[in-house]
Amino acid sequence: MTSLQKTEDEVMLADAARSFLDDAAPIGHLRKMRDECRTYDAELWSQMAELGWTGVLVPESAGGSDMGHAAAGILAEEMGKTLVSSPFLSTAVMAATALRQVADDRASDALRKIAEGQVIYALAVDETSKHEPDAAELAATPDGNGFRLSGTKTFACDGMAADRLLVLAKTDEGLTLFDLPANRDGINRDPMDLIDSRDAARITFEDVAATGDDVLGQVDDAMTVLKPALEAGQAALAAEMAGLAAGALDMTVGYLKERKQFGVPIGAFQALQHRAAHLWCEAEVTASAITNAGRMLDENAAEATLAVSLAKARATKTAELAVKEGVQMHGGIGMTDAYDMGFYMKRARVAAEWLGDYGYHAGKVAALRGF
Amino acid sequence: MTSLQKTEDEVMLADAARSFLDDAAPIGHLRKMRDECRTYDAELWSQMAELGWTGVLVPESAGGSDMGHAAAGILAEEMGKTLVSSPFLSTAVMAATALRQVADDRASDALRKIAEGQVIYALAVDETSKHEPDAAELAATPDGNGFRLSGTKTFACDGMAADRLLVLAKTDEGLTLFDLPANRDGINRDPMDLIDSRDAARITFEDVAATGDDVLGQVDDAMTVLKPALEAGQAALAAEMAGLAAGALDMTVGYLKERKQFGVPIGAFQALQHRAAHLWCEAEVTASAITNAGRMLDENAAEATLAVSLAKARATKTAELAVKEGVQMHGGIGMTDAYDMGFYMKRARVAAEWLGDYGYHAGKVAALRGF
Amino acid sequence: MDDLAAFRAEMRAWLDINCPEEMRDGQVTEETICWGGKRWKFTSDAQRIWLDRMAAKGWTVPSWPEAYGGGGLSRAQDKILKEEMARINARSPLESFGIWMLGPALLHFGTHEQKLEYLPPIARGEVRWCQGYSEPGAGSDLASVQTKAEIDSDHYLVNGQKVWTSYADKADWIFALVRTDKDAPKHKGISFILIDMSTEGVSTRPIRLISGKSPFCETFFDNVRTPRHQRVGDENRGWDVAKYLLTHEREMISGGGGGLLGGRPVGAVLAEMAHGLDTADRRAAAMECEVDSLAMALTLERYKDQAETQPIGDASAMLKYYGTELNKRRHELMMEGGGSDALAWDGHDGLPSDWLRTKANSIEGGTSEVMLSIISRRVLELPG
Amino acid sequence: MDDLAAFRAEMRAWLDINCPEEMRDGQVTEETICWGGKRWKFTSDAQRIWLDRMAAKGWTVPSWPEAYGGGGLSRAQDKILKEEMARINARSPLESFGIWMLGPALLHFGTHEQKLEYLPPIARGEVRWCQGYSEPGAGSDLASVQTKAEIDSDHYLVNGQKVWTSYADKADWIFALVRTDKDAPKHKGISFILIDMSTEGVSTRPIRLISGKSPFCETFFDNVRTPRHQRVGDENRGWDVAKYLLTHEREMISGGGGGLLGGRPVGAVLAEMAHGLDTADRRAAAMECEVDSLAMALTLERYKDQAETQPIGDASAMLKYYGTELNKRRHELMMEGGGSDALAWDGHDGLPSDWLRTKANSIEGGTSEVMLSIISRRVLELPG
Repeated sequence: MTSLQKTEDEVMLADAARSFLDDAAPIGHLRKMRDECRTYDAELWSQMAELGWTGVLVPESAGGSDMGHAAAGILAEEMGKTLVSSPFLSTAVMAATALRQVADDRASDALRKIAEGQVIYALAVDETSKHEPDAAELAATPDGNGFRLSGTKTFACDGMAADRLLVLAKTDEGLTLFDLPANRDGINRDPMDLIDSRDAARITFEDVAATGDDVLGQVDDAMTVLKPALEAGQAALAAEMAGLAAGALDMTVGYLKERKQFGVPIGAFQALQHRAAHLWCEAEVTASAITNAGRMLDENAAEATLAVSLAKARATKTAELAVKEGVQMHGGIGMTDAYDMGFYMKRARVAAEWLGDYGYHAGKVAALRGF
Repeated sequence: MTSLQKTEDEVMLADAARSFLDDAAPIGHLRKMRDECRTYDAELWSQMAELGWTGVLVPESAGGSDMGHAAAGILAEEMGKTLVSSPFLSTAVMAATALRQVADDRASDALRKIAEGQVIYALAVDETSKHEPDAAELAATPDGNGFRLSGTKTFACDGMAADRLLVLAKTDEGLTLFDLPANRDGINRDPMDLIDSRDAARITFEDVAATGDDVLGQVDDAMTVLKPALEAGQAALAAEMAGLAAGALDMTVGYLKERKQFGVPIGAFQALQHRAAHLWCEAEVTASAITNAGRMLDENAAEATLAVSLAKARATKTAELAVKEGVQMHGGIGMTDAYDMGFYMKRARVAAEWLGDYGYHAGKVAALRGF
Repeated sequence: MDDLAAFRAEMRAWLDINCPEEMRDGQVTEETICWGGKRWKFTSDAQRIWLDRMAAKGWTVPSWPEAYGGGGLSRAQDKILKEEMARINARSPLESFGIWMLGPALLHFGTHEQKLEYLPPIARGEVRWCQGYSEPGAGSDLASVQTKAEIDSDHYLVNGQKVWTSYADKADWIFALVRTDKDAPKHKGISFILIDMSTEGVSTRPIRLISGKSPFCETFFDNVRTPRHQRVGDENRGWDVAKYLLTHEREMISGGGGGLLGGRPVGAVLAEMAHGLDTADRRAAAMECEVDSLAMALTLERYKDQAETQPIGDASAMLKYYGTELNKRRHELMMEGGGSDALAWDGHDGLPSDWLRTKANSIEGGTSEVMLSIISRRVLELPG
Repeated sequence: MDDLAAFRAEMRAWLDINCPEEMRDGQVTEETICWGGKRWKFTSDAQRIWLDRMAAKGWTVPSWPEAYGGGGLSRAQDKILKEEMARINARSPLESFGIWMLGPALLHFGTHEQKLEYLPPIARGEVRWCQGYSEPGAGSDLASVQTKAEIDSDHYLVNGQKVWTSYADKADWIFALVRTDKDAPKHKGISFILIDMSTEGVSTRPIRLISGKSPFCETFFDNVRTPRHQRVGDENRGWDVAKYLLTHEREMISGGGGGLLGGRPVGAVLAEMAHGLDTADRRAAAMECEVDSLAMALTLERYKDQAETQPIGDASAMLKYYGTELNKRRHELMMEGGGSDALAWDGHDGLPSDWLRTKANSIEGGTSEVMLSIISRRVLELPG
């Protein structure tokens, strides 16, 4: 496999992303959106399109930059550092990966629109409080040449801003993935008001009509298309969480150097030093799993499940520790809404649940390792 | 319930025990026995009998001091502090409790002998690597008016020194407890050479003859007798482990004050201070569970399961943490056989397994608390 | 024991008749708790009746002397009261900083007149108190008090600012640390005084927390005139009062928002969630949390038993440390168990907000780090 | 990539023919490891043949220059060798402190003559080395070297004592820190010298550990005459060599006795035990341990990749810290899984002894606490 060290190109990509985001979307950007009760910024999304980010997984033939999963992870990681809120994962990573599994003109058109920043996708997969795609129950009942969809989806991230939805439904012989316009008759979306101030929807489907053309991939065979998309999303989300952990750690280490108590910087207290050092170690170990997942998806996607679940499991734990230590080491100020640390904590919690929690992914690792 | 604070009598009992054991059985005593390849000290046992310890749970009518379970726990705790090796738990706590459940002259005689230090009992219950009394498979097949016992027991603590064995066997309709002389034909005992340098045996039963008189309690109803005995043993073992943790913590805190590195006592390093303080907190919280288990056994034994399992689960975790921190904080010297810390670590591991490990007891707590 | 058995029977009978049905849901949440005070709005008639009846018996503060509005109960009687209340799942009739913190300090340091003046209204839930200790930037260094109280004949003139004053915007009075001698070493020039929040010059500003709620305020004193007889303890000896009171605060916070005593087992809460216990890691964590919670609840009991004969002192740092860390674990676990249902602000009855609130438990009233340092130095006597 | 593909094919073919069947059990235990040295007793012909064949290709030290007995492989080729060996489950042909620690230091600081003299015998497994750093009472303060080396014309006269010298009783040579200037600041008066253990005046005494084994010794130097040309690096600059070598030691220890790379998943080991995974707590711990082990193994790989372009430096403290703590967890878990079967010294192939041995991992070569302090100060740049 390619070296687990970042390549020069990757380092440059990260630097460029950082310098754009520091300007366009620091944490204050999320705060401003939250205070204005907005969960989507069209301007930022179009800038990401101009930078080629929305097309990071779109083939060049469809107008994308096709930089690959490792690169998508690098972008997600940088976004994580300042908690950038956008449909990048839903659309540019997951929907693009799903559409790439299908070689037809409609998919190609959709990919082009993604690269151009002209369309936003959301995945409507989860139905209960935990990610469990195999257990989807939303019914797609045959109706003439088409289907009627009825049921409820929850935790559809970016679901309010979405123009289109990838909907996982139960058909006669298995699961089928539909690619539907979000405004089709019978689809109702309610914002979830999540703690991370980002976009997520509860979606009800009341007798929604769908044709065979609306099926992405084959009927009764959703996973051929969806599994790679979910794994791409899990890996990129893990990268985002690693970035989040790094952002929280940086903020905390900065505070340890600056804040004085009893006449000395609190970073001189050994108990805090050792805990900060331990956290840094966890972040370093997680970083390897993140890079590895990106490499595996780029080089051998069919065998990437272990690498992806490893990354998501590790990133979840690391981010959780980073925000706990972040708030605790900041003391009272870390608890105030006026300070940014709380945003890290809230996003870490939401990201921990999205696309499978720690136990889900650690369980996959165990199963793949023979126990 | 009686106060969870130690009563004045209890404090006096602990002080008296400590001052006797500091002289008669400091850790050096275990080391000496280990170096001489001995696992039982008859002299120490007879001193314990003189002090009334072997009769701590024997009724006064049978010559015992009948001090109760809380008192037995206090003695066990003091023994734990210096890793006193004796059949106290097997004989004075568990066998005595079992025999007390049976109101006949033979049981009464046996209790008298226990109080006098004239007999040593061991429990032959476990058959696999984990404590699971309900799953006992050793067969007691009907044979005329009696039985024939065939099978294997393991981890029978104090089994080599024992004069008599309480053997859990499977009979037609359930489990039956036999009280057999250890030298009966067909019983073979092998020493296990445990890491804690104490007495434990693997015991094989080859067609061992037993009569109805050998049954303790009723046929097919072992648990009426055995359950109280095991719970008494678990509570006392938890107390021993709490004492062990206290002994390891004391040794470690002493070392932190005395040992210098980079020109200062290592106990001045805040990272070590906080870890030592955390360990002390764990020990304090465990202490409450220990006292509570003793009180429950004395006041409402039929309802004591939750309290006992809570005590054993907590004590197991606390002792484990105490010895890990003990060795690590001592550094190299803690790793040497010449220093005593390793004895704590080895005993903590054995005691963790005896009579049910952490998961066994935490699982009981969970079940009793409704999940 | 016969006296106690009789007491229990009497208590049981009284509760049977006097505890309103509505107050038997055992709930302890931000919404159901009764704080009392001049501006208190009862959530129901039952809440008011329950408070009045219990206060009439002195059982809102069972162990305080009857002369000051308490029940005059012994520790054993107090336990029986708690047990009998738990048996019928009765709510606590009244909670307040007056009960937990100021009361014990006044009983110990106050004059007879002060006790008569301040304690009964606390017991009856008529006056709500808040605490003015922390100051901006001081953090864990509580003794670095800058708020000054200058003597102006029979008054103090108070100027300065407090922060992290719980519910200052809802309190009637505040007990505060003020500097009365700026030249003395920092622990020696502090006094402990009581200030009516309605005095001219007192103002508050809520602090919004990451939980979206504002349980704390900044409190400002601008030339606030306070009678000198409202000082508790000697002048410049306020640190003694403060320390005494802190041990009670620690004990109070360690109870962890009802999560321990009388709280439902976290595993049982998870078991009711759709996927609460479906992975090994969550089941294991729930088991461990339950084991530790039960042992911690017993430890609170044991310390209270012990307090009958000797003060808890520095060991209260353990209660504060362990109780709050445990409460954080408990809420973390409930959030994980709730999954995406517990990610919306209104999910699981506002669990996300409660969860975020717990993160302050190990900061307020002395951080976990300060507690560990106290144990290290004063209990284990490690150097430094 | 074609060159590498060809290299892989060649390698695979060679291994197919040359790796004896017996050496394909992938075992890495105290019993199967080949340490080499003058007094080495091969456990089987296969072990000897395997060493000889690999040494002839230079593949006992694949990345060392061919001139010094190495294979001259690039990092990419080295990875392929490791992968192909893992594919057939081949044992490592040779392990030694010469390979892990002295070799890298000599390659960096040694003269051409020193490299020619010392490296090839290491590569061929002919000379076994041990390390003489720690001294009695010094603990984590490695620079407090008391063993002195006084100049006596073209020799040093060495007097003093080392402790925690691994396998000193089995080693042929020792690399040691000695004080050559007692007046200089403690880091500035140290030299790094090589001593033949058969020199008159060298003696050793094994230290019995809590595991019952004695992998470490005390080593005594009583007027030991050592040629001055056996010094590596400049006089009084031995601390530079020592620090360089320590980063390699950390990396080596972090591998954790084969527990990580090529080791079996701990959950799979537990699954084979009668009750290894039958409680939620053990299953959860096994999952977490496996997740962390895989990520740690990747981290070792990543750091090796990185070492191609920049030295690992202080971050090696992370490898040492994390790897050893993980190895302790892994063994703790196996002991719990084994239950009473793993309580006898001979249980589970001597697992109890291995378990106790792991407790030294986080002490030897710099304690976990020292590693965390290094990271805190040099990586995070926290004050103090």
